[in-house]
Amino acid sequence: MTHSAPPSNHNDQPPITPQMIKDHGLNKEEYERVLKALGRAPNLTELGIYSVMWSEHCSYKSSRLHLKKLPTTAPWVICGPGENAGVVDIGDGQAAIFKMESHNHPSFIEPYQGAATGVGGILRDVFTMGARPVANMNALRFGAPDHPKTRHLLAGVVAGIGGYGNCVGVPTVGGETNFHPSYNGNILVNAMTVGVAEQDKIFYSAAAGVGNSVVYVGSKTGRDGIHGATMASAEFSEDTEEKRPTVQVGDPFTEKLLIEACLELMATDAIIAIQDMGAAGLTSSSVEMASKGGVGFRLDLSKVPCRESGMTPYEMMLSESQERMLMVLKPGREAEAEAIFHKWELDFAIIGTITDTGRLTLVFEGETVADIPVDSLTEDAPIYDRPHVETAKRASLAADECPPPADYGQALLALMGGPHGASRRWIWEQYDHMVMGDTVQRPGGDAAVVRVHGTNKALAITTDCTPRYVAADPRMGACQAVAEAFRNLSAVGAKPLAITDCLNFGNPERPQIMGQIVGAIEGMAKACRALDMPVVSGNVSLYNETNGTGILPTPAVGAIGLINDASHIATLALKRADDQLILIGETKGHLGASLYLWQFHGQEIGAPPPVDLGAERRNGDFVRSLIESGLIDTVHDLSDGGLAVALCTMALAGHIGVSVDLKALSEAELPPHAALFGEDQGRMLLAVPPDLAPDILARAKKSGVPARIIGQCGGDRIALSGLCDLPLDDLRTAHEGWMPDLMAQNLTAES
Amino acid sequence: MKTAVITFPGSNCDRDMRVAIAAVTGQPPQAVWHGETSLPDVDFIALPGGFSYGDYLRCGAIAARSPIIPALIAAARRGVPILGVCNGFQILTEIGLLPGALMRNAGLNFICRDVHVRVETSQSAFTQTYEKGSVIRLPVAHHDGNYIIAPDDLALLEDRDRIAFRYASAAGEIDAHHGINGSVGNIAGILNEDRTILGMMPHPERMIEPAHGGMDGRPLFEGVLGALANA
Amino acid sequence: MKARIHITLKSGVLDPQGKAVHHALDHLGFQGLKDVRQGKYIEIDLNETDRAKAMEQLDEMCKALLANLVIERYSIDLD
Amino acid sequence: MKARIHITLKSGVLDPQGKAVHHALDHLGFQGLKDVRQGKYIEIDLNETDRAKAMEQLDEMCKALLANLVIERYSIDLD
Ligand SMILES: Nc1ncnc2c1ncn2[C@@H]1O[C@H](COP(=O)(O)OP(=O)(O)O)[C@@H](O)[C@H]1O
Ligand SMILES: [Mg+2]
Repeated sequence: MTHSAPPSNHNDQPPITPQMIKDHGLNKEEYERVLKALGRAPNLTELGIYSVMWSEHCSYKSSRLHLKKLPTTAPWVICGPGENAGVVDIGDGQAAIFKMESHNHPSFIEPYQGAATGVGGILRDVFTMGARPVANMNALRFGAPDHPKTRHLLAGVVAGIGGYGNCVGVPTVGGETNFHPSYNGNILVNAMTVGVAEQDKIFYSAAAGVGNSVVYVGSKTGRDGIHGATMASAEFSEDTEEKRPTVQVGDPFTEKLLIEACLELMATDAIIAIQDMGAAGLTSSSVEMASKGGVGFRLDLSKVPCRESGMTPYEMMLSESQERMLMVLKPGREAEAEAIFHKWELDFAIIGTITDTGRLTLVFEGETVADIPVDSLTEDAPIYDRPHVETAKRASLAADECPPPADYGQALLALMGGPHGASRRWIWEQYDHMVMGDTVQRPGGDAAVVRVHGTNKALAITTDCTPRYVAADPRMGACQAVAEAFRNLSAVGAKPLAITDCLNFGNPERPQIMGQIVGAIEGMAKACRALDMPVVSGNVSLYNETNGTGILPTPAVGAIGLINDASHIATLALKRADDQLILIGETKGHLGASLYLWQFHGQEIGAPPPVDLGAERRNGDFVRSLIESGLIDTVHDLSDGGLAVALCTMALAGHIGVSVDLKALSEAELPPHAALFGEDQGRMLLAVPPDLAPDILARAKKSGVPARIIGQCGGDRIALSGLCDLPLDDLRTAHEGWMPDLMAQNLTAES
Repeated sequence: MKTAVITFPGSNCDRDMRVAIAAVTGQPPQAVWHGETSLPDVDFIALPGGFSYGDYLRCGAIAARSPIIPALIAAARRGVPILGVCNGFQILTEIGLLPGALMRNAGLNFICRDVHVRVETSQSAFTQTYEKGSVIRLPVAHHDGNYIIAPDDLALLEDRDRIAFRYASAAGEIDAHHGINGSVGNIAGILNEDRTILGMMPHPERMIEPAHGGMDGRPLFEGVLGALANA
Repeated sequence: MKARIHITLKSGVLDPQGKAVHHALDHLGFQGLKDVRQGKYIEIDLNETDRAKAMEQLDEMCKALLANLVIERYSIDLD
Repeated sequence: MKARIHITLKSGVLDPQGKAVHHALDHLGFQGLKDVRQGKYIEIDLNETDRAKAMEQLDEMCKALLANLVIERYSIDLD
C-alpha cells in the first residue's frame, strides 16, 4: 500500500524554512534524513513529530550505542529496558515494576510544578504496566546551600514532590539530597516509583490488531509544554508567551483517578496495549505503540479532547499535557472501558484505528495533515558515536597529604551539622511516607522497606550516587554507585534484584563529557555484572549545563531488593546499651575525593576509593545472611564521611552513645583522621549483644569476611579514642538544626 | 458486625482503614462509593483520610456535597458511630456534623510524623479503652489540620467534655511548642454532642500492628468496634 | 456573563496563609505592612444572560459550595 | 492604604482547582457554566500614603513573592 501523496498543509502550515529546522533542533544531516524517509519535504506538523522523536530525550541518540553495554537480564528479570518500566520477579506470581526518571530542567524553571509533574510522569510509567504504585523515591541535587536560588528551589521541589505524591496516596519513602555548586544553574530532580503487579497482569505497549480502536483517556489536551520549537512564523507570533506555557501543571487528583480507572480496567481483559503520554505526548505514545507492534496508526485529531479552542494538529501532537494515556482495546470492549473511565470522571475518546500501512497517518477536519512511515521515526532515528576522551586519572592521595582537623569534636559537629551530613528530616516530614500502611522502614535508614501488601515479603529500595567520585573517575564512581546500592540493600537484609538509573550529564557534544558518559556506563555495567543486579529501566538526561559549565557527572542509581520475611530486617538505630560494635570490611583510610576533604578543605582532589566488587559482594552476602537468620538487627553501611558519620548516625537514631577505639580498626596503625573519615568501600557496622560477638566473628572468618570489634554502645556521648568526647545532645542539635535553619531563611511561600 | 468505609474520589487511606477494621473485627468492611445515595445497614461508618477532590477549593468541601452525604447524615441521626480521620474529619466539619473548621497548618508545610496526643476523655465508645490523661503515639500526615472554632463553641466543647485528643509532649504537657499545626488548644480530635461521631487528624489506622512501629491506634478500633460486638 | 467572586475569611478568623505571607514580606524588607489577608478569587463564566437570575444562581453557588460560611464570607461582582 | 491583589493563572495554564470546582457545581445542578477559574486574592493594608510609591512597592511584592510569574499573572488595585 502506498501513501505517496503529500498531506495538505492544513491551516496553511507555512513552508519549512532553514530557521524552522534549526528551531526544531534538527541539524542538516538529520533534516536530510527526514527528506529521505518521507521522499518529500515535511510539513510543519511532520517536522515537529520528527523533531521530538529524534530528540535526545526520545531517541537516546548520543547514549544508545553505549547503553547496550549494560547487562539487562537475569533469571528473575521479566522485562528489561524498552518498555515503560522494568519488571522483576518477586515470587508468588508477583512482580515489582520500577523506574527512575529525571525532571531536571522543568524543576529549575518552576520547582513546584516541575518536580510534581516529574512524580506524576514516573508514576504513570509504572501503573501503565499494570502495577499499583507502592513507593516513591527522590534523588535530588541542588547548588551550594548559600546560593541565592537554592532555598527557593529546594522548598519548591520538596513541596512539589510532596504535593503530588501525598495527594495520589503513594508513600515517598526515601531518597538522597546533595549540594554542590556545580548544580547552581542546573538542579537534578530524579524521581523513582516502585509498583507491584501480578505476573499474569502485566501490560505492554505493542499495539496489535488491524482495525482495533485507539483510545485516549485521562485529562484533556492543552498547549502545555510545547517548547520544542519557537514558532517564528506569523501564524504563531501573536501572544506566543501566553499561548504556550512551557511548564506543565500537574493535577494529582486526576492522576489518582487515572490510576484507579486503569487498574479497574486492567482487572478485565479488555486491553491489548497501553502506553502513557509522557514526553512528546501523543506523538511518542502513538509512534512507540505502532512501532513496537509493527502496525500503522490512523488518528483523527478532531476527536482528541482539547482543553482549549483552536488547537492545531501540531499543538495536539506536541503537547505535554499531563495525566493522559493511550490504549488499544479488544474489539467490542469500548463501551465497558468507557463506563469505567466515566465513573472516574475522566475523558474517554476513540481517536483512531490500527492500520496495516506501517504509517502514522493524522487526519484533522477531514484532511490528512501528516503521513509518516512509523519506522522512520524510530529505527531510522540517528545514532551517534560521539567523540569521547577518557577522564584523566587522578593520583591517589596518601593520608598524610590531607591535614587532620584541629578538633575532632568540632569536626564531627560540623560534618553532622553541615550540608552533607545533616538530617533530611525537614524533607521527608513533608512527604507522606506511611500511606498504604506497609512502610516498615521509614526514611532515615539505609534503604526504605515497604511490605508487599497482604504478604510477609517486603521490597527494599535505595537510591545512590556520589558525584564527587564520578567526577574523579567516572568508571570507578559509577561502579561505586551500584556497589553502594548493593550495600544499602544488604544492610537492611534484602537480596538485591535489579537497578534503574538516571544518567545525568552535561553536553555530550563535548568529548570530555562524552568520556564521562562512556566511562560511567562501563563502570556501572561492570558492577551490575559482578553484583548480579541487571539494569531493567532507566533514563538519560544530557545537556545539564549552564553557560558551558556542566554539572558533576551524576549517574544516579535506584535499586530494589527483596526481603522474604519482613520481620527479619535490620535498621541502623542502636538498640541496646551494651552492644558491641563490629566493623565488617577492610579499613585503609582512603581520603581521596572524600567528603572530609571537600567539606573541610574545600578540595576535590585524589582518586576515589577503589571498589573491590568481590569483597563488596562477600561482605554484603555475609551481613544479609546474619539478618535473614535473625541473628542481628542493627546494621549501617559506611559511605560518605566514613566511620565517623556512620557512628554518629547510629547513635543519634538510637539515642545511645558509643565509644570506639580507632586502633582496633586495622592491623596497620592509621592516622586517626584517615581511620575516622576515610571512605573505604565494602564496609558495614553492626551492633550485636556481647555474647553473640564471638560467634559472629567466627562466622565472618569462615566466610572470608574481615570483621573486628571496634567499640561498644552505651552512655550518651560519642567517645573516640580520647580524640573526642561529644555529648549526643549537642550532636543532635547540630544534625537536626541545619536544614530547618537554612529553610527558615526561605522567603518564597508555596501556598 | 457490619461496617462501612466510604470512598470519595481522591480518598487514599480508604484501603488502610478497611485493613484496620478487618484486623480488629475479622470481617472486611463494605466499601461504599460516594456516588451511592444509600448506605448499607451498618453498625459503624468510617470516613477515611486522603485528598478527596485533590483538596481543591477547601479540604473536604466538594466531598461534603457528595450524593452519599444525606444518607450519612441520616445514619448519624440514628446514632450510628462515625469515625472521620484526617480528610474524613475535614469532611465531617464541612458537612456540619462536627463544629469548627480545619485550616492550613500554621507552618504552611505538610507534616508527616509521629506525634503524641493526650487522651482527654474516655467517655466515648472510641476512647473508652484509653485511660483519660494517658499519652499515645500516632502518626499525622496532613497539610490542613489547624483546627479553629468560635470561642463560644470552643467553650461548649470543653464544657461538655467533647475534646477527644490534644497534641502533647510525651509526658503529656499541652503547650504551643507541642501544637504541631496551630490548632486552638492543641486540639487533635473532637466528638459530637451525642459522642457518637469522632473526628481526628492523627491516623489511628496507621498504628495497629508491630510493623507500623507502634500499636497505639488499635485500642480505638477495639473500643468502638468491641462495644458494638458486645451490644 | 462573567462573575468574579471573592471569598475571604471573616474578620476575627486567624489567617495562617496571610500571616505567613506577611511574615515573608517583612523579611524581604517590605516595611510598614499593617495587615495581609489571603482569600480566594473565583471567576465564573455563565451562559445565563439575565443579571438577576445570574446573581441568584451565584449566590446559591457560594452558599452551597464555594464558601464555608462558618469561617468565610463572599462577595459577587457581575460584569 | 489598602491594596487588593488578584493572582490568576495565565490563560492556557491548566487550573485543576477550577476544573474540580466546575465539575462539582455541575453535579450540584448549576447548569450552563462555561468556565470556572480559581485564583488567589490578597488584601494588603499598608502604611504608605503615597500612591505611586505604594504601587511600586506592591508591584515588587508580587514579583518577589506573591505571584509565580512562570504560570501566574497579577493585578493590583489601590483604594
Ligand atoms: N530527598 C529525600 N527524600 C526522602 N528521604 C531522603 C531524601 N534525602 C535523603 N533522604 C533519607 O535520608 C537518609 C540519609 O540519606 P543518605 O545520606 O543518602 O543515606 P546513605 O548514605 O545511607 O545512602 C536516607 O534514609 C534517605 O532515604
Ligand atoms: Mg544512599
